[in-house]
Amino acid sequence: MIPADNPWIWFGLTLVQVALVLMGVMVSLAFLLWGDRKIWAGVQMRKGPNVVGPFGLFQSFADFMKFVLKEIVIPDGSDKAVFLLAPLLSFILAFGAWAVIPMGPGWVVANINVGILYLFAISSLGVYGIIMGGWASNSKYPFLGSLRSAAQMVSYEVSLGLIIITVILLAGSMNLQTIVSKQAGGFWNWNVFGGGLHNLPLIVVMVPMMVIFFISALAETNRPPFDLPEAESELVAGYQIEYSSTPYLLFMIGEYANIVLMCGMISILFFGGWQAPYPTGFMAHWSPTLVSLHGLLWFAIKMVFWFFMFAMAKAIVPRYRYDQLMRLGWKVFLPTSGIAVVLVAAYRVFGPGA
Amino acid sequence: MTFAARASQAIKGAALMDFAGAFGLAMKYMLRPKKTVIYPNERGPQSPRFRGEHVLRRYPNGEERCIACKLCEAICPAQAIVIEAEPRADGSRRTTRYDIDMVKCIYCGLCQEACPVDAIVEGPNTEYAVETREELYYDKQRLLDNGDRWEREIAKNLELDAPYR
Amino acid sequence: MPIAKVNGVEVEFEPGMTVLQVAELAGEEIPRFCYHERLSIAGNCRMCLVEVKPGPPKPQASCALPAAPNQEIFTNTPMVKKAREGVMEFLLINHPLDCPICDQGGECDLQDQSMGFGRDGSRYAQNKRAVEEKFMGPLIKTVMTRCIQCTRCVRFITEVAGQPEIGLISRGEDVEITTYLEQAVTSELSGNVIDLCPVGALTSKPYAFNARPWELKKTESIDVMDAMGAAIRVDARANAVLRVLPRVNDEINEEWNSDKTRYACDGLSRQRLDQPYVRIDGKLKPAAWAEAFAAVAAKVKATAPDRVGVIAGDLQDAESMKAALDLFGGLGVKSLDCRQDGAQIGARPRESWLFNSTFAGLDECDAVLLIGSNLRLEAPVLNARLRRNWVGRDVKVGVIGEQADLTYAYDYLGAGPASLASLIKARTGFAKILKDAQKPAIVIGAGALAREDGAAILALAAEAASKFGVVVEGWNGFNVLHGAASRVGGLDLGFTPGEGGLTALDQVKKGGADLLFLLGADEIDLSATDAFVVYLGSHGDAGAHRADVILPGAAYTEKDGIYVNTEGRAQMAQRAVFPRGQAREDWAILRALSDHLGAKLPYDSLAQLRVKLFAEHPTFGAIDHAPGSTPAALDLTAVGVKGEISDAPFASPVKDFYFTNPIARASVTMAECSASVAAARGKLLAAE
Amino acid sequence: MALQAIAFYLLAAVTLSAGLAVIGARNPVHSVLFLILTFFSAAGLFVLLGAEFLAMLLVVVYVGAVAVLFLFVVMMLDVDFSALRAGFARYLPIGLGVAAVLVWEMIVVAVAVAQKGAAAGNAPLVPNHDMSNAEAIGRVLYTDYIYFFQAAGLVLLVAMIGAIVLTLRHRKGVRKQNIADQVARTPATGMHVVQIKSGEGWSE
Repeated sequence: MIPADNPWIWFGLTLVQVALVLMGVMVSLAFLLWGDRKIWAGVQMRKGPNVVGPFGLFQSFADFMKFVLKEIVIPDGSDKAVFLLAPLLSFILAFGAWAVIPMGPGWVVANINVGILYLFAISSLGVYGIIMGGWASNSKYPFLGSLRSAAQMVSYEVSLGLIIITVILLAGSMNLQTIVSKQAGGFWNWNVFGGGLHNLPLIVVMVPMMVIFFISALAETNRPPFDLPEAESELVAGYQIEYSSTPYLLFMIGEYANIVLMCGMISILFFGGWQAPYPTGFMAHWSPTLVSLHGLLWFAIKMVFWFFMFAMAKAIVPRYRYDQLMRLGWKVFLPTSGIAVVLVAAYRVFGPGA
Repeated sequence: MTFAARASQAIKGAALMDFAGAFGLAMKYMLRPKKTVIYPNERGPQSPRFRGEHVLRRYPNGEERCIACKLCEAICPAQAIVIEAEPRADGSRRTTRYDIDMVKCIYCGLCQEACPVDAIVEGPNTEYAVETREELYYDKQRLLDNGDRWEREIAKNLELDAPYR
Repeated sequence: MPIAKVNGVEVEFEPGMTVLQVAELAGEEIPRFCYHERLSIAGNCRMCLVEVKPGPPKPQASCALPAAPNQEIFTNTPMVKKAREGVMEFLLINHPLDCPICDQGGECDLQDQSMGFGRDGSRYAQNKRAVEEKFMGPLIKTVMTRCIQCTRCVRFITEVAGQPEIGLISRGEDVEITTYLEQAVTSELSGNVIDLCPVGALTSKPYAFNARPWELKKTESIDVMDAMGAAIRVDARANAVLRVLPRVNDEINEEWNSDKTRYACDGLSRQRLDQPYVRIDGKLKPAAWAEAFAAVAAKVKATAPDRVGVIAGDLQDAESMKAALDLFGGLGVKSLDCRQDGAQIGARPRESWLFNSTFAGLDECDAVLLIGSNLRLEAPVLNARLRRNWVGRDVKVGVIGEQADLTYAYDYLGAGPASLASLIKARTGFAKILKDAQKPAIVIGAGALAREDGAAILALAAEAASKFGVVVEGWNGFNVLHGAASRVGGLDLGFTPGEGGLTALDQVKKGGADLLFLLGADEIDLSATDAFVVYLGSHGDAGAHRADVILPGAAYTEKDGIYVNTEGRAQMAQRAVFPRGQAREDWAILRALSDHLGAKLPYDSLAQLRVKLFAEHPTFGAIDHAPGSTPAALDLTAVGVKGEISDAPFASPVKDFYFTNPIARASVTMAECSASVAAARGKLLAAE
Repeated sequence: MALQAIAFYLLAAVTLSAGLAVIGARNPVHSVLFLILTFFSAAGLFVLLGAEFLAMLLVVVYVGAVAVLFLFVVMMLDVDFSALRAGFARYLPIGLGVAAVLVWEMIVVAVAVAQKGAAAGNAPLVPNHDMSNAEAIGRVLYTDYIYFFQAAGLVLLVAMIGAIVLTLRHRKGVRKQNIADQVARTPATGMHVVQIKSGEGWSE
């Protein structure tokens, strides 16, 4: 995919790819946001946005205009530079992670060997946007919200990391493209089912790991039921209180980009990424572009499904109390995923597939 | 609490049975038709007794009804009404000032109950949001204009409600 | 005393009382419309029906039925209840029930009593009668359809006011209250019929549709329109006095008020001075208080104290005069005067300027000599009191002065001092009546005193008093009737020229004083003076017109103040509203001015001022006490100064009853009244 | 490669200036933020060297966890700058001394590297280009240095347990929530029906 002969062409092509991914994610974000609101409204027996465009499809664009056109209010006494840097950081990090996400066979901006670590590292940096925003607002509630948020994200990263290790153990690689490739050939090869028929007993471990990963992803992205950083009933809006207009929009887009990223990660790690749930031998004579598009379609379907689950979780589950959240993270998920790592490792070493 | 019960509870919890149940319920309701009224385009039914924005009515010949008896001013629990009166040129008793502070008003409807000539009425209008506070200090002209605008609806509502008064 | 039983409770009563009065003694409320304590009994409304035993087996009108010993009176039997409901229903048959547009609504006897004693509905489906409105002058608005023919107004105007201008004509359903010829009612007491009217038939024209009784803040105060100090209630809404009503005070005004007292209140909101002015280049320019004070202070410092004159006006409260006295007395000013009409009075003893018999005492006297006083114009309520004495006890009245319609018969003895002198010498006629009278009284009006030989006339009157035995043990009938509310207070304070000081009239002469400080003085002719004039007052009247510096003061409804009436009775007026704009209470202005003059007055509050006032002048502390009620010996030889007396006839000081002070002159209603009376007089002349 | 050179100089410049800013910034929170930037650009330098695993670990461990705690502490601190400045002159000689030692050490290492090339060490930095560097590190850590690695892990574990033991205290009389108990409550266990005779009332 990358013509490595001239670095400048390579540089330019990369830029184009980045722009494509950025645009694609942004536009799909707009509709996912609309879908989020529609699902949420549906569960609450409302209609949701239905005015702007057919079925309210363009609601997100209207909101975008509204946010952009509003006045940016910078609180008196705030640390102006950090205050503006925080949402920017949030936004950049959320989109930076997309660099390593494989959208189809060979369709990835940066196919690096430690892609999964990169994702993990980037998502662990997301906490800075929040903590900086909360601190720079020079206000009590944002600060409390940001502290809560930071603690929450750091806590859930631990179990998230351990779950990722189980997947790495199954795939034997930290390259996302490799991880996806290993799950080819039908849904029974997906990691959630142990990554192949010979690993089928691992389904007992991997299905719970998938669930824990999903729940940790909710916590990591500050989604309900773990939206404690912006718990409006306690902290008004958490670290976002003092934000308005475009900076707030950046926070919000970053948050949603992270959510979609998490959807992508679940799909890649457990559900075969862009792999179809059936053997794809019949596509051997298809053109590469068509194959890639086929892969992209399946990837999109899986992400949308997981986004739907995110939205449903937001609609159904009541918010956790902070101590419950910490208890769940440290006392339930961490040991469980730790044991899972041991089990998977043992299986890989001593099991039939070894 | 038996161990078996505890165990089954633990298994149910770990299997996210609650979540699954709620999920099913949510799906069921999500697909049902919605009762939402799309407000500016659709409107719900309104009782003839609805107490909305105030109007001052006129007789069919254009004469204003209000006779400055000040009963509404006296009964107003929020003291939102201010009336000043003096004889008009033809000697009849009329207000020179009839102000309602819509910010104070609690829409209790006592003014229209007190009015002996059905002059002050809380009409069906609810759409009178304004941009400045000053615009909510209604004066007599504003109220009379409201009355002219809403007379048909108000007359109909009064007629509908008349048997129960 | 005989005993009757009211609803089974025994009550002692005086012989001659009616059943209604006995029931009231027992605390039973009897509804009534036509009955009024101070009017004759008519018995035509039938609302006061009660059951009496022994008696006919039917309800009796309690107001007209004399109570008998051992009578049993029932006010709560089913028969009485039914009778009241029936009467109420009849009364309401022709009543329009237009309470929402009726000014009486909220203070209406018919409204209250129909709520209390009436049925809940009417069975009358026929057409109601309607009666044409009658013209009763600029004060009384009539809606005759509402009239229930109680005839209180007719009785009042006939019996109390003595001018039978209202009457009842026709009979049965056609009966109407009317002024016969559609003329304005000319009585100075005509406003009282509005209070008397139990329904909304007669209402106040200037107050028409202005306010509802529940909106008004009621303040009990004292009237300053004449020197009687009538008890009034000031009704104000927001910061405007809307009406003035009489309060019951049997010692002074019973429950009547003159029309001026009642209707001059619209003058309180017109022509007001609401900020200080300083005359610059011949024009009055609005100024800040500090500028005005600076202008006054500069002038005061540049003027020798003996070239400064201070004149107190007719409406001043005692506190402001005390403050002026302290301030200018402290500066060494001698020319202070509260008698801007030039009345030659004020030398001690105090009794020489008081109405010693008291107003209530006038009820007991059997012969009255009026000297230089048109009582009807100077004190209409007092005139009504004398008239009642004339009606009831046939008191003999003699008049020296103007020959005017006083609403009762009198012996006219002459126009001037000569007639008084000859009366003293006479042995027959009115002199004999006076001599023979048990309690004779002499009333000396301002018309006799406000002239250059006033002191001599006072001495002559004192001589007459001693000759006719007016002052004897237990009775002091030597009465001075003042025209100004502030006069007795000023004289009590000693607000008169000191050693070498100039009187008010001398101060305003050309070359009299270089700096004139007018404390609300508007009745004095300022055309001759070339002084620098500082005017402290409430209205833009004569004084303010001529002033070089205007300090806006408070009118009588806008300050707490003590007024001493002509009896010497100190009374406290209450503040009903706040002074207009930047205007302040007079004493406070003087206190502030004293700072600028470097002679700081030793009080910071009205309470402190009053403490000082009461300490230095104990008579002011005796609130509501008239010295004449416990007569002291009066050395009549010390009263007045014997001297040359001119033979000019006594002229009434009241040229126009409706224009005697700045407030009345600012009032539109008073102007209408004046025009109406003038028109009536003109018509009368033409008819004659 | 021009691109790599540009990237290197860029990252190096950012690393150095951010490092300077860490000690130069007046606001301690800014200092920590600059420290994070330093870490981050150092990670970038690692990537340029081909050590992407190390780079990611640097970001995950230092930036993602350690620096967050730093930031926590610094944000919560009520730092009194005048008090901090007061000791500046006193500590300056020691600081200068330490700096001098560091500079000397760096010069020695640089000279050694310059004389003997990058292969001054005993083992090649990246032994085999076919192997990803994660695998390489794994091989080294889990074969040659397994005992050291495990010992280091034990030290960390002991430190962690020690911290817990030092701060742990059991508080008596604290009402604790047992979620399982709460969830296990049924109408049958949660309430009991009492028949109260009229006029008698009931007390527990």
